[in-house]
Amino acid sequence: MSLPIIAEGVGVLFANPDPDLARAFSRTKNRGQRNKVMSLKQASAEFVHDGDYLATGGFGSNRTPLAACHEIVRQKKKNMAFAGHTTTHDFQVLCAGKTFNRVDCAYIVGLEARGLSPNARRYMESGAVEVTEWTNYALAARLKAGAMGVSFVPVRSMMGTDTFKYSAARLIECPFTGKKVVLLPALYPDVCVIHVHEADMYGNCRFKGISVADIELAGASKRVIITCERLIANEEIRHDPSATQIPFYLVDAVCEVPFGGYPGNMPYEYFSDEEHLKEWITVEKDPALFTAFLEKNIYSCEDHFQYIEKNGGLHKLQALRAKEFLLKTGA
Amino acid sequence: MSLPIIAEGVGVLFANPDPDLARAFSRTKNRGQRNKVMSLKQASAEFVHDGDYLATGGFGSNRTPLAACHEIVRQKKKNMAFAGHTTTHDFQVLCAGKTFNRVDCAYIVGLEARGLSPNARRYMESGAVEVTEWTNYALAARLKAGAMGVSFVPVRSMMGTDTFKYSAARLIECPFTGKKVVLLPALYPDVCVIHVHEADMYGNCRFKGISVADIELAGASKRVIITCERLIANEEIRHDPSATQIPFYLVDAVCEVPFGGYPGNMPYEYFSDEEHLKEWITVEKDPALFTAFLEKNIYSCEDHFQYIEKNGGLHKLQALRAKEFLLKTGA
Amino acid sequence: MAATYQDYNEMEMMITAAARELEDNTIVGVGTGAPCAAAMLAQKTSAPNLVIMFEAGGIDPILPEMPITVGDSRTYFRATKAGSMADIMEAGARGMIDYTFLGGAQIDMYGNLNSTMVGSDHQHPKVRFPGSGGANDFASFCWRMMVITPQDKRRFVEKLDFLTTPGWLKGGDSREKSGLAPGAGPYRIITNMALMDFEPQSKRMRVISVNPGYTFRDVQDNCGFELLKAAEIRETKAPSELELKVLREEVDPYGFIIGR
Amino acid sequence: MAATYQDYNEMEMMITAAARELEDNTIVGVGTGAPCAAAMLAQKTSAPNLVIMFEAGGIDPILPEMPITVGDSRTYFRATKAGSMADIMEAGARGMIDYTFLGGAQIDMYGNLNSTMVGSDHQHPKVRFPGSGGANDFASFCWRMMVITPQDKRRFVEKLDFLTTPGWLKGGDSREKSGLAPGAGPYRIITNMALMDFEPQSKRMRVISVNPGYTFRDVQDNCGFELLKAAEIRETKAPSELELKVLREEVDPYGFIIGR
Repeated sequence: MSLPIIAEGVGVLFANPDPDLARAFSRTKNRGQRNKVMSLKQASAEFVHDGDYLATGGFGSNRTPLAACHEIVRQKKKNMAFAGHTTTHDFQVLCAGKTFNRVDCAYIVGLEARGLSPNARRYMESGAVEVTEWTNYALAARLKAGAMGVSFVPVRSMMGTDTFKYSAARLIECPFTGKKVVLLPALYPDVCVIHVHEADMYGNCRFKGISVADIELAGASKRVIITCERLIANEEIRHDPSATQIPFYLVDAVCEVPFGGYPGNMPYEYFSDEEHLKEWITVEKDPALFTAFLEKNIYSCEDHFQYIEKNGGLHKLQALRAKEFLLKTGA
Repeated sequence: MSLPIIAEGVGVLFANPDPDLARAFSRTKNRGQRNKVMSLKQASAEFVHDGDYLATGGFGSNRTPLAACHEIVRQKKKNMAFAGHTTTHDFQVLCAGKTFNRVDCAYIVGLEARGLSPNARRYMESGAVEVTEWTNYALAARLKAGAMGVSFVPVRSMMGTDTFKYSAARLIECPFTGKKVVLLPALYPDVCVIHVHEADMYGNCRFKGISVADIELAGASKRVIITCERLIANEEIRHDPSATQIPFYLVDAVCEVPFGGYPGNMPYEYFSDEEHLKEWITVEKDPALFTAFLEKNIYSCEDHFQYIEKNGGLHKLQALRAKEFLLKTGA
Repeated sequence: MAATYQDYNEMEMMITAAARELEDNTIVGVGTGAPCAAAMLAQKTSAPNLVIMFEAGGIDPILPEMPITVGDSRTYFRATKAGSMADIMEAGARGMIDYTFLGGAQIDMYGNLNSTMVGSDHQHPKVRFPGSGGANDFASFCWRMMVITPQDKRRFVEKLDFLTTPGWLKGGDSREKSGLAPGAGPYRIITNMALMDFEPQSKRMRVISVNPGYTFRDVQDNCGFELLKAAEIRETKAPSELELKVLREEVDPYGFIIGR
Repeated sequence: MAATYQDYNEMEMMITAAARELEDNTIVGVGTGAPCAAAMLAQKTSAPNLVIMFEAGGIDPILPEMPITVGDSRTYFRATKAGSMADIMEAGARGMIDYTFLGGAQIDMYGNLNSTMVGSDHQHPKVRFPGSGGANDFASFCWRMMVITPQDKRRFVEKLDFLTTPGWLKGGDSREKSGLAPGAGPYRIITNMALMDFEPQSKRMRVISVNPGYTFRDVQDNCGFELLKAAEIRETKAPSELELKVLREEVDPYGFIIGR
């Protein structure tokens, strides 16, 4: 008795779905409670390599590690593969740096209600980037398979569409029901960056609001960089173990980057800077203007604080906090 | 090209893994925010049927819906199938009522460090119960497949063992890696009972401590009965949406049953009543004694409060609270 | 501002028509914009127990204002749960989500959608759009998929450049044969000119009512494929005074979507 | 109470021998009883950064006392995370768990375990035991599986009545060929008489050291199959004064496991 493979997508797999490779990598990791606190500059230099498969946490412009995206662009990482899973402003920033040449696409170049990124479209229409198609849930499910330590996971979407045709999924018949089901290959990113509210020095993390696919992402990735709004004491973590979402043994680096989600929305902290996000879209229309904009906002900045200071600094942050909490402040 | 099925367990499947049956059932449910508060007696009468596939939350004697197990026995439900997933005292109670005649076994008859249940062993050795073998993770993964709305999930355990041989799993070759992988059929229980710390009238739930497989169980089950230590206001749930673990639309009944996990351990509330649990094991050795014990502790009780009152009442509960918090109280 | 409630624009007509399709005590998966406004309007009029979900994880918020993205903090403001994308999509896969609203650059007569690209070479698109996002998943899982879109020939096409999101695929029983869950599929297409459903056998798009001021002819003239006609084509009921009042004053007071 | 630290019982010997196998900066998945005591002893002596996990979801607790079940509230007392069974087992599947301790009613020469039943008819067992629990999973996933068990012929058998949990299966490369992850498997068997590993080619059980007071002959006489002998069989180092002090005063002050 055998399970026929009914159809196969023609897309390229940018990461090996074999859990034994991920296991072999895990085995080499020191699992002790070590101090993993370092600068984002150091973490990016040490754990993000040219050619790596990269994924970012959050949801495009919401609890997204945007400081890390800037740093990766600043360090001129190249030839990466990228998980375009619910990506919006993060994709836009990485496109600005021409960081990747392979993308697993679920949602790219778009900025939701804000429109489309002119530069990301140019880059994606240039032919410089190899694309395999998926859906948002498919990429979340591929990460779930990775976090489970298996090589695939079944889903019941994508059938009958070009999204399937240009994916690297397989359509089989379920051996239990005889019905058709799509198998998605596991995704084990080489490195991911996740932005959270709080982390301790060992990498125990907690965040508030939606988790999107970050729990799965942390479990699937070979190396995990955490940026956090605030470092907290390990005692605080141990005071409420039910609240820990990402455990230390998955984490390689902990970087305290307050406002690391700016100009996006960090729930219960600050709302997105819509004015500045609109500026991104506007300047992208003119490549010369955009080059100057990137020089000002990324390449010439020492760190994320400089970027924020150039765009309104503490006054801006205070206003964004008021906006997050729906507060009507004077003027 | 085809995927060979290399081996198949000989065990019987006690629940249909077809997600379309579960979807059809879901479609009939009213998804509004309705008041679902009712007595445990009423919930058991309405949602637990003879012949159903039943599963219990928690971990055997930890945050386990033991009041509900008593009520199911008291209502003399019969011919059920049961998920013997990390079950200990719950299994013991349901065996006392000869509630089920089919068991998916991962951990049964045992009581961990407390020993084995003599009556559960007699019942399981009597030939009255059909058994299919699994592992604890396999049953958690089968529930995960159910919660995902698919018909199976891959795992990399059980290979090469009699546990596999007496399961209803299949061994196939992964179409992505060429390596062997076990496929587990999804488990969609007809009904489950989960004990939590807090729930609102609509069924939004939160609990503290380990979740074991309860999130998956709630997502997989067709009908969900919640017993809770305390009803709380919906406003309280909405005050911290990140804390909600089981959302209302999965839930059919909400029963406020303080101490509903007694004589087990309810984390951050009360420790297990080891003295009384020992009595269970002792009286089970003598069938006549055990009959009288069940009459006293289950059949003649109006509800769980009567059971607790017969076994130490409020003084016992206070002592168990002190034990949970490691408090040394006078005497 | 001083307009009477009898005046309404086409966006208001579409949002109102969409809101009326949402039964009470059901769940709808929405995105930003018109779908979100439609769900909010339904909650405040005919479907007070309608539950809103956002694909990024927001469940049942009390929306304080229109979200900018389906993952921003408004999408779980005073929600019953802030969950994960898997929570939402798997609730859908389990048959828990009744409705979803989707959109795209192109739609065909079976309700299939293209939100991926224009052109004929996937690796060299003439125009690159975002891709599926969660649309393919929502369309696969939710019982009734709806589209709110302007009626024009560039959008309603004979053949999609790319089939991103499944409608009834090739019509007839092709959707169920593909392996997608039975019983789910496109339900209503809501445009500025008309309301359409799908003829039960062929699964082809069919006009069931035309909006005030339009005829079937207008709809067909602005559609790149042949539309079926219901036995009786009604006139869509114009937005009521109450619907307009709620929409303008409570749902979208700044006119982000209705443009007032 | 008044015993000198030089006196020790066999349970103390086994726990001490087990503790010494646990390297620092690793993760061990344990159950209740002797394995938990061994992990606690290691933390307090040679492996201060050893991380303990319990299959029900407890991660890295500061154990205030011996847990009664692997899911009670002690298993996540001041833990870094109170997670789920999937969190633990999937960490194992991802290669994150270095060690586990298991047990059973029967063990064979390849380290396979039976914790399911005695008898020959699965539907009519002579004696029914609990089954796998999480043992089969831990044994499949964790890099190094160990067993702490009394040495006797009823337990160390030629053929298991039921193979619940995989050791090296039929020896040689049979485990890897079965589809189980390569590189993982039985590592040490710790009894009251000896310490055993597995000969690398045949994967058969091999005595590497005998505990003070026992000879290889004693071990073989209390084993239902032929044991291999290491090139040099050492004598297991008796528990040190420090090990005994920590075990008796800090790990198991009430003697639940060491029986004092």
